Amino acid sequence: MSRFLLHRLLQSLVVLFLMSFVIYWLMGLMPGDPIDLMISADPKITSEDAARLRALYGLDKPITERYLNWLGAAVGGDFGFSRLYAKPVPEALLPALANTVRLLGITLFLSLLIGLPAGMAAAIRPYSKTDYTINLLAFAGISLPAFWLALLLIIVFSVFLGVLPAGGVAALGGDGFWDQAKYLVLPVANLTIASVGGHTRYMRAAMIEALRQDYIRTARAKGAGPARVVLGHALRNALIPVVTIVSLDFGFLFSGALITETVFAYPGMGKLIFDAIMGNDYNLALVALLFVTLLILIGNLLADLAYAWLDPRISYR
Amino acid sequence: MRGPMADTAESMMALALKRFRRHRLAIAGAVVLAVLASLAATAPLIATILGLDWEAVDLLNRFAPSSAAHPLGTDELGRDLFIRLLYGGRISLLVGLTATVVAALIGTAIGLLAGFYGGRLDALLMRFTDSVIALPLLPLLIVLAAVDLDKLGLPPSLVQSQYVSLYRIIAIVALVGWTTVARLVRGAALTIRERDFVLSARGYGAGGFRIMTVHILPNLISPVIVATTLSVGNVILLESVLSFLGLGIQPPIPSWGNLLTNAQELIWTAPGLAMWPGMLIFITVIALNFLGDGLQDALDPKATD
Amino acid sequence: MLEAIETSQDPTAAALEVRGLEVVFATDAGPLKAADKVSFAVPAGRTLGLVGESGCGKSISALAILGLVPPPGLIIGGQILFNGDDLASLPERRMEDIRGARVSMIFQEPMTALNPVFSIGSQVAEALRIHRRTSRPEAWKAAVEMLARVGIADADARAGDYPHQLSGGMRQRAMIAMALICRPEVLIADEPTTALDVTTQAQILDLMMAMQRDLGLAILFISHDLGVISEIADEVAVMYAGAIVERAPAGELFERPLHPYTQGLIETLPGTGPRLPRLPAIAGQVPDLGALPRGCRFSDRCPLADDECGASEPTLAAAGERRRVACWKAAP
Amino acid sequence: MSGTPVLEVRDLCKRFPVGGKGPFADKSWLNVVNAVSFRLDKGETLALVGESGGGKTTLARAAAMLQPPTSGSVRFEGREITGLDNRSLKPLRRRIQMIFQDPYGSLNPRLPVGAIIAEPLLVHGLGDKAERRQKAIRLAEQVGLKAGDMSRYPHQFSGGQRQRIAIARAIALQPCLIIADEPVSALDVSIQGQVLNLLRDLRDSRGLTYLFISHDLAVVRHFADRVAVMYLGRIVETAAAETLFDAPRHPYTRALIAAQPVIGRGKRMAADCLPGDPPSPLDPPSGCPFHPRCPLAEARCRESKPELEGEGGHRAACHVVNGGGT
Repeated sequence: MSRFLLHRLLQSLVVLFLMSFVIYWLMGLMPGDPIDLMISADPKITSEDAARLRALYGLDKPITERYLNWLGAAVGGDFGFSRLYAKPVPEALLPALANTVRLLGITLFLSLLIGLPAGMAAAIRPYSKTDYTINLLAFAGISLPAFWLALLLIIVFSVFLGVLPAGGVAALGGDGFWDQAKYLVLPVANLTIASVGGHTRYMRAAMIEALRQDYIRTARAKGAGPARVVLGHALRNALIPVVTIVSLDFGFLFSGALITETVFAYPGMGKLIFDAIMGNDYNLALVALLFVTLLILIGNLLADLAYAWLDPRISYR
Repeated sequence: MRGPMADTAESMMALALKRFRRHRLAIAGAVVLAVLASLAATAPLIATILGLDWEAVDLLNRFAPSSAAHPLGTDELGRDLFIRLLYGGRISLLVGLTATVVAALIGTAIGLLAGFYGGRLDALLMRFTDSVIALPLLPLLIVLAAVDLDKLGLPPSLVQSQYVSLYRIIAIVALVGWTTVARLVRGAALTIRERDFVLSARGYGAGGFRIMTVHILPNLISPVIVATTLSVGNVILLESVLSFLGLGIQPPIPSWGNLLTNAQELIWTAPGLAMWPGMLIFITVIALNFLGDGLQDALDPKATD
Repeated sequence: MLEAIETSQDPTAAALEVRGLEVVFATDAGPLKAADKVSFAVPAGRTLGLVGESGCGKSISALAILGLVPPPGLIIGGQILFNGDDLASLPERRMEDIRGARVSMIFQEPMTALNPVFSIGSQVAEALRIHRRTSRPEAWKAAVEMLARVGIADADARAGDYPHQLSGGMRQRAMIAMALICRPEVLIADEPTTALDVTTQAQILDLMMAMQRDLGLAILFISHDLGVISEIADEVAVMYAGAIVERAPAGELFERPLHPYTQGLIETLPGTGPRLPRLPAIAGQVPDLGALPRGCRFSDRCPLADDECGASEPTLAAAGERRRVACWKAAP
Repeated sequence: MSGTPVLEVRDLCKRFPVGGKGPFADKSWLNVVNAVSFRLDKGETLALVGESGGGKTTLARAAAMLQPPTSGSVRFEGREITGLDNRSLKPLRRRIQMIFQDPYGSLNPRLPVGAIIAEPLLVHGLGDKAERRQKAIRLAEQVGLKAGDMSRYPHQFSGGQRQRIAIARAIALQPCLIIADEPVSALDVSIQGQVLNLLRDLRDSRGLTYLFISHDLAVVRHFADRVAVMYLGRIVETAAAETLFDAPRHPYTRALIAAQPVIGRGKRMAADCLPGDPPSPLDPPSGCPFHPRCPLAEARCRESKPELEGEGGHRAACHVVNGGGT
């Protein structure tokens, strides 16, 4: 088991390393560089000044060298300074991270809480009315553009009904649970609707597959009733592929979070990355992107462990 | 027990068609898509007939309600919404289809090579695919969409072209969208290459290329078709979200996504503007999903009847 | 917790009797009769061998007994008499009480028939937990005992193993332990040794015979392998294309088969006699249930067939004291 | 021993790596075929028998150059073929063909029967399209199919007919050696005889040599000239078919024959069947690999591996039956 973990950790590190280089390189291709920005901010800077500044910041060096310098600093704990927030990058990042973890955590919990039983209910009688209805709703959820849904939610609950805020989070010291929670209701609802359809469909497919296996017939031949057959014999087998797909979906979930956060002006990692890219804050964007990648990789790793726990045939020696 | 079709002269296609026809939602999806596609294709013709122009600004007639002259009303610049939606549909469908087909081709090639040759090549390609899957897709697309094409050294004629945003979005979606098909094809190829008919083809001396194209590819084409159909919907969603965020198709070219950008800004003054573009995206994507689901049932060899 | 019980019953009294069973599959091409008026009886302590080729309806008939015919299959006629009840018309809840407790079943492929994510001990114990509401530790203890009894060495430790950790023979032993732990009266074995090697097959056949002696089991043994049937069955029923074409005590059937199909089957097998340059083969293909010939269902492949055979279908009629055959041409 | 054997295998070994993936996983080796030697003369049928895991299929595939052996030599018509690359193998492949067990898996479901039979001709560039078509029809008729079947697809045929299609494809290139891996065991009982007869007719009319793999001793007894019994990757006994069945020497062969169910022998009497399961090839027993299950095992069986010995073409690998000093 520990060997497998070691192997996967190493693999994740390689991914992270390659990712950091690619993003660093892409950031270099963004319109404008820091010096251009300074020039536009201060017209007194001459072209000689600019060249000197470029040399000072190392911007005249080849990309690999600049990357290695950055990497060295990052490994040493120096992630640079965020222009947009006028703070060191980690300080800008951490509050956003907390907000996103809260949003995604609640969403994932709700989505699985609704999606897995719904998928199971659909799978028990495929092509029945229940299945048909659940399927229809699941497809609607998958097909709804998340940003449009967000607009609709705002129109209904903020513009017309005026019961929920259209965006933001509670001001610091906003008193009481509801003050905090009401800013979460619409984003969580939006993201949950966007992801629950997928979870329902995965569960339905995995459950149908599990229910047509030979061991189900064995369980019935043993005298097991429908509840025991479904919950005792099929469910655990069905969860094995579902765990994998759900974990592969973490990246997708985060993409949904970016949209939701942007539309609802919810200050999480997604909005932060979007703002950082749009605002030419490349230090922040780079680190934030890597951080999100790291989170997804950790999620995948946890799923691998869950997989091994569910399926005795897998032994990560 | 022996199936009922074991000795009848029904071909596999006919059987698949029969199963597909039973799938009413898939039929509905196909019909809706056909209608949308023909409306989009004939948009210029419809514009001429109705005497409308997708670019014509009419500042005296902003936020007009639906009328005989403007079936769905006008936007904040007094442009006709209906005809802009049709033109937007052309773009969205075109991007969705092209990007998906390119992505499917890349994915099939990668998956086929990995699955057929196996070993180190497989390990390398699949680690690469897994890594791409693990990436946070949308933020990365935003980075790619924000890249300054001048710095990539592309010819200025291309960079300054009106349609560069179109090419760019097709390219970047294809660049990240191939992974599903690649994994699918690789998995199927791994299984098929162990089948006895492939072994027997190697036994009579068929080469790698022939085995891949004649013996493996035709046997995994159905899941690829299904996955591709389903992913057209995803690509349309991606395009619209990028356009919505201002990074995809650039105005004045309309797309369903960037039509919604304006709508968001005007959400307090004209909430109705958000209705139609989103509705069209939704209908298109759900139709594609139904179609894909129907195809899956029809083409699935494990289907119960 | 299982001890031998004396088999004092009258050997002719059936533990299980199937009368005129009809199972139909609704397909696009119309209804297919997978079992056409199938009748047989299995006395306690005896083995009935049901033999036939793939798709002849033998497995479907067996599944019908336990009410496990997969959709779109449906029992449309006949009776399944067990202990005074007609299983064909029993509600599902009461069938659940019978399955695994009084009538058990084992299957061909023990790898797929066992749930991969549970230990074999817990799968064996489960039957007790369902039917006897035994406590978990007690059920486990009984399961270990049962596993030891079916010949799994070191059962205490192996009970914690998962199916993939066992050999094919061990898995089939675990299946048998699972089927017998509630001491059923009837065991239905659907090709239980087909997936096994011959030496393992011999072990499993011996085990089944030993368990039959100990528990007084009535066994319905389904196989396509005439050799296996010949070695285990007391009576044999031969199925062809959905119907039983011949029924006889095993010795008589193999010594003097009456139906031309049975004769062909026995002759076409390379035996222990002198080597022949060519095997006497049955012509033609196994028919599709959707496209049976008119009249006798074997008439298109039968060397004896004439116009009469193509005109009307023979029924299973008495041909001697304990024999029945469905053939116009069979000399009694 | 006349002339050059069609196939001569010497000390053939094949092992596969097993264990997890990645640089930190434990790896071990599965020795599936272990120092096997045999020869096969023109027109002869040699059967490989034994239980699953005995290495029959792997041996056949190594002999057919579908999986290169780990070590050892395979000579085809006198020519060493191990180590040849695909290009040099291609002309040889015309002379060796395989037939597989599962007629559902051995035909490409997306090709019509005519194309399946003509494929080998196409791959070797023999004839033009019309000639290949003519040839395919002739081959189909030769195995008992109809010319009208050529445009139908494999799923429209029954198992026996599919096996005929596979046989037609195998003889399309006029091979001299056919390696048949359990060619009748997936077929219905009433169809097995037909296919065995067809294989025998082809042997007589075309002078084919067969390497015939089967677990069914009755079929082997009927069909083979010589038999080699495999256990755990080794040949433990080889003899002319009649000799082997009439006077088996190796205890494993005897157990195998005793375990084979026989029609009309009456209800089986309890148990003198072989105890235990075949051991894992990952962790084979010391000495004679059969000793843990062997009724005759002695102390020396645990310690040293017996050699395949004997006279008159009847050889067995067993310390006890081969006698010799204790």
